[in-house]
Amino acid sequence: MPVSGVVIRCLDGCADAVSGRVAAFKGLEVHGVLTDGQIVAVIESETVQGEVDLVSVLHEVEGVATVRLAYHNFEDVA
Amino acid sequence: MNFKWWPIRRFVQLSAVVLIASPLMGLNIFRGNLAGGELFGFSLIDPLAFLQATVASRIFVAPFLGAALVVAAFYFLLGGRTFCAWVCPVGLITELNDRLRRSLATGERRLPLSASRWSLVVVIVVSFLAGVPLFEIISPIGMTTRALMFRDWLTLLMLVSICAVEVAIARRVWCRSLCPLGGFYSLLGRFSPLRIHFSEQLCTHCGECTRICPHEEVLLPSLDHDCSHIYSGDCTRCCDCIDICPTKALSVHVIYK
Amino acid sequence: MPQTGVTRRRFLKDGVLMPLALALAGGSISALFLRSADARGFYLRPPGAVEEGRFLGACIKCGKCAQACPYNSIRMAGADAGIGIGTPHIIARQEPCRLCPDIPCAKVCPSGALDAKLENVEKIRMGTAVIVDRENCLSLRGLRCEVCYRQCPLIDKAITIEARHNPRTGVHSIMEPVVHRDKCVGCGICENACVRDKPVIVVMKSPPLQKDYYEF
Amino acid sequence: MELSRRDFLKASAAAAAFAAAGAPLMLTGEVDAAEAGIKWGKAPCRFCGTGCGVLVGVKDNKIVATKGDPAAPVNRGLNCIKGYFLSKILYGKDRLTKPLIRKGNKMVEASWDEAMTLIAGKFKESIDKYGPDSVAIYGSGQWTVFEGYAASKLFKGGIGTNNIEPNARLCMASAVTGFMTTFASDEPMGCYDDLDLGDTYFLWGANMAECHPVLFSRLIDNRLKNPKVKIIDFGTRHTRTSQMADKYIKFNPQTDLALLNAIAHVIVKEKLYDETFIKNHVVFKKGKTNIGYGLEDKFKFTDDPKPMTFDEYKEFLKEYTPEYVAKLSGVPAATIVEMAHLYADKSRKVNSLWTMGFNQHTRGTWVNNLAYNVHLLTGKICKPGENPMSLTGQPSACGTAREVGTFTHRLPADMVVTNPDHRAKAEKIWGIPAGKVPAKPTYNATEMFRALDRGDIKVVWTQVTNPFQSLPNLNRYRKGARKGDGRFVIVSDMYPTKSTEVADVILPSASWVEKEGVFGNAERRTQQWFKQVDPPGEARNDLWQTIELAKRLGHGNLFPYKYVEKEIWEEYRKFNEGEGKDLAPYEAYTKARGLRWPVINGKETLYRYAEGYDPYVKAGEGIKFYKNKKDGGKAVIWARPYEPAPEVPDKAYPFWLCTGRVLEHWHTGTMTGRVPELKRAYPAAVCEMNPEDAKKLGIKHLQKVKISSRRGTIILPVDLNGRGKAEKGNVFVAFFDENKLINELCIDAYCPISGEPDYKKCAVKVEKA
Repeated sequence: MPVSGVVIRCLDGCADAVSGRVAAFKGLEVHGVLTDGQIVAVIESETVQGEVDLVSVLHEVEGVATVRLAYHNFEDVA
Repeated sequence: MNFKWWPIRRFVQLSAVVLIASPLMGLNIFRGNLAGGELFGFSLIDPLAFLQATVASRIFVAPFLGAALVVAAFYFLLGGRTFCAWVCPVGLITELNDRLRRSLATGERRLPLSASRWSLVVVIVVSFLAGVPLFEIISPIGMTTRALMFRDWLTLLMLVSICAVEVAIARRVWCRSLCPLGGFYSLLGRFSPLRIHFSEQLCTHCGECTRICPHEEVLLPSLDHDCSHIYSGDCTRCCDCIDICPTKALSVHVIYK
Repeated sequence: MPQTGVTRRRFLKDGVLMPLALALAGGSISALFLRSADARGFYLRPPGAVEEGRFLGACIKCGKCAQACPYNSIRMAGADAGIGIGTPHIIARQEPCRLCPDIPCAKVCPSGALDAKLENVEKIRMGTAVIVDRENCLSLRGLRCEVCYRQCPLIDKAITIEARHNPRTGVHSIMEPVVHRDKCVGCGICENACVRDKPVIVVMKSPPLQKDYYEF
Repeated sequence: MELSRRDFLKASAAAAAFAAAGAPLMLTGEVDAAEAGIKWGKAPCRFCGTGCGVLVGVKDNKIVATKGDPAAPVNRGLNCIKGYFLSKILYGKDRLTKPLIRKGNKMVEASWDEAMTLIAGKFKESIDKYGPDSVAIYGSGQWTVFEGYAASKLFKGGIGTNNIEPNARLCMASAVTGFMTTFASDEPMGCYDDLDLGDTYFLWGANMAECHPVLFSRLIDNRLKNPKVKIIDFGTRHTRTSQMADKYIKFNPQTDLALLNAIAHVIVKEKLYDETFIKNHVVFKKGKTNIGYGLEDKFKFTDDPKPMTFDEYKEFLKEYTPEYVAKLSGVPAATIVEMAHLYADKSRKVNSLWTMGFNQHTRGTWVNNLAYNVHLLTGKICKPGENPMSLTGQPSACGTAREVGTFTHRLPADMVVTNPDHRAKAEKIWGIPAGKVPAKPTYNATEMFRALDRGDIKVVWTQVTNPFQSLPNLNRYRKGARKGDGRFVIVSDMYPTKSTEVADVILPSASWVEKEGVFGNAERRTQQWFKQVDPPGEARNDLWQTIELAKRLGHGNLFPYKYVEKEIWEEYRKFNEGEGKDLAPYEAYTKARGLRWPVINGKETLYRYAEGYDPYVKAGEGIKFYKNKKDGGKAVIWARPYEPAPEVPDKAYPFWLCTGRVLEHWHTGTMTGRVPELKRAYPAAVCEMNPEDAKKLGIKHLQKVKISSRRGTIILPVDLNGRGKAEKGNVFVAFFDENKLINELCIDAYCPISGEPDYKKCAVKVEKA
């Protein structure tokens, strides 16, 4: 079950709003909101594809500029 | 009629210096120095350097010995310490330096010639015990030649200090009494067929020869006891005595038997 | 040969005092030098040099090896080398050994201090390269340097690259240059090429692998 | 147990994410670091096309420190060794600080006013006497977007000539024409994330390990994490990349054309292709064959595309059987089949990466097309982790040369001067009379310097590049520049170079963070930086230089700016809006560590043409190559045959010569050569040769050899066991060394479609020197 750390960069002033929105996603935990409007979060999913999908969904969230993968763990914890 | 040895000798001495420095001028005649050299690709080794290196390292290289024997034989035939008067650059420098000393009239003290033989013994023994070629480490000859080869002028300090000592304290002390290489060649010289001949009939005992001779002790047996030849191995065959003798009482002889 | 008083006195002086004086002088000089060169630090000797102790004994300081080096890598040590004064050595940081295929320096050595029979440069053992300062090695920090590796004349033999995950960035790998002692000839090219002010990879005394052909 | 393990994984994930986010304070790039009063700012690296981010530490108007930018997505705080010494390129001892004017044989210091008056005078004189096409400007992929845009606007919109070219023509042009012919839009669909997400990587003529060091370490890390990852290196030289690849496949130069067709052949024959993808997204075409090599002056070529059916395409592929191509290429038939299967393996995410091996190729456009063919046949494209990507060699080959379109035939945003609508749009945005922009392209880079040699071009201004070291068949063009009789060469540079040697006027230029700029890297990432230190002496920004000339030529009205950079940006954006190349407002870039276009409402695009990523693709369309309107939004599979190289080894010149780069140096070494550490690390060029060939010629390792072609001769030490190992019958020489101009030997033959010369193949002989 893959685990990834992602950095979500938000449009100006949207950081808090966004963190609220994305916190709702299943398999996503917000670990922190940086002063410069970046959100650090951890996502987990059944499959790598699942994660990639989740990331692409994040892109769609209003106020999100970019989503970057910072850490990726493929190893299966099952 | 008015033949003189010294210009020839000076020429030989200088050519030795030039040869050693020649690689820097891009010439490919001579490689190495007086401890170990290569003339037209023909390897030449200082016999004493061979002795030290071999006893120190316990490494034996046949061609190394061969080259050393060639040189030993060469100097044996030409009178042993001939090396000192005709080839050694240190000899050249100290010889010129001695003129300075004369003009200052200082450093009249003399150490006995035989000392050089003792220092030879010390060198061989220490080399064997310490496992390092003692003389090659401190040799002003090596330092001077390397200075010529690699423009490493700092090592000339050794030579300078020797000159200083000789001017101030004891004349020609290095060549006369300390240089183990001189000591080594004096052993060869003792049996060398090439000798200076002394004719008591012609001698007027004017003493010019003893004044010019760097190792004047070697003349005494002849002057005091009319020996027909200079027997001492410490005679460098520099031929200055011949040049200076007003009555031609001295000459070069080759002895057979 | 008649003996006169003069000569007897001289004989006494020469025969007894001089030897003593000289023995003292010689003894003290040698005592001064009687230490292994290691005590004065490691000297990178030319290719084919026998074990340091023996080398110091065998080298007659004729300088032919230095004259034979086309890159002027070989220098004759100064007085600071103590016992090793006048012996040939290589300062890798200034000019390392470029490993000429025909090893001209060893060829000309008369005394066996350098093994003139040496043919294969890969058999040379001057020393062994070691990354002495891992903290300051840029490759180990994850930067793409590896200059020592790419400049190594025995690339992929003496130095290889071992990649591992770089947890700091999470998506890059650390490409670590690894020296293999059994292959490294100690030419010092890596030490020479290292981009840090103080080279983090340097040639050190290698474990005595080299056989000595001229044993009595 | 399980739980705690997950928690640990999450914790490390979060930690890494925080690290990647970087120190928040630095993100504005303008905040004083509390200690030491060092002011930190962000900038992209000045060297290759990877586009690593660096943090620049400034104190007392001098750069005192640089470090990899942990917040930069491309490199996350890492650099290669060139990047590590980045700041030192500004502080070489012989930095040019005053304009120099040639007086007889020596260059004499002059004031900017004297120099610019002289230059403007020469331009006027030449334009009056011989018309606008007698003056030219030659820049590069190292131009900032602003510099390139201003030059293009002045020459195309002001002076009224298409005599503008970047050295990207020598480096990227084939990738451009490849993209344009296949997708009708320049630049890749994918991005660097593919390096993390894919599992199968085909490298074609790319020495990533040395030329894209940070990306390579990313690729290798992917393999470390995922055992499935395979890296296949196709090449004509065994490189550090080959060394680390899972499989190195050597082929005879020029046969990459045949190999790719053979791979397509197998895929088609064994029906491994993606039927539905082809039906929905692909059309087939063929173009002219036997198209020549551009060896003769004033060479012209226009392709004549004819549509064909899938069956006709299959027919075309028939002759490229693995057996036939095996003979041609030296690659075993079995290997070819194996590679085809790997490409087509449905369970694999396949990427192709290439650089100069493809682009510097007399059939560069074709071989680019052929690479896309395989991806289009298998439908492995426009998806995370499976894309074809051409890597670039210059920091803004994409951002400036390709996006601003500083080529003779180009206008910004994929537009071309031959298209009346495009010209009209440009004229409108530039606010110049209709019909001002000439409709006919003039010279590509090589032809430009041929024209200078012939005297058709009198005045040429080169900025931020070094053509008189980097051109092929160098001897002709170096001589040509000094032929006199009206010829006037202006060189703007930061250091004396091989080009300043032939200059009549040398202008001292500001570089990198001595000016404000924008670069665009290979993954469509646009990165901005602010000026952070003053240039030395009287050195000036190339942008200022160009505008100064404009003013003196009476075109000052084209540049009515106050905050020049920002206003140029906003003007430039107008070209891209709605063209699938949208860019964000300037402010966005001052904050972000670059954004990948198209950027729409502040959102960047990771994968072009892909639904869910590219806003231009409507819901339900899946994948749409919307830029290729004339083919109904489909990509083109081209039937491109194998054709031999113009010059192949023979009795007199028995070896292939290939040229390239080393990690320690960049381009012509004018910057890295000023960094003592890099110089020490790799002092001079060597001739890589195969030991067996050397043995035959009795050449020993490190021995000096004379290597000569029909065009020139140089003497180099031979390297039989270096970082690169030449295959039998090949030799390799790096081109950075200004004391060993290997380009004098290279043939100035180019791809008729892209106009890009082939630096990788010409015939030479090697003798003992």
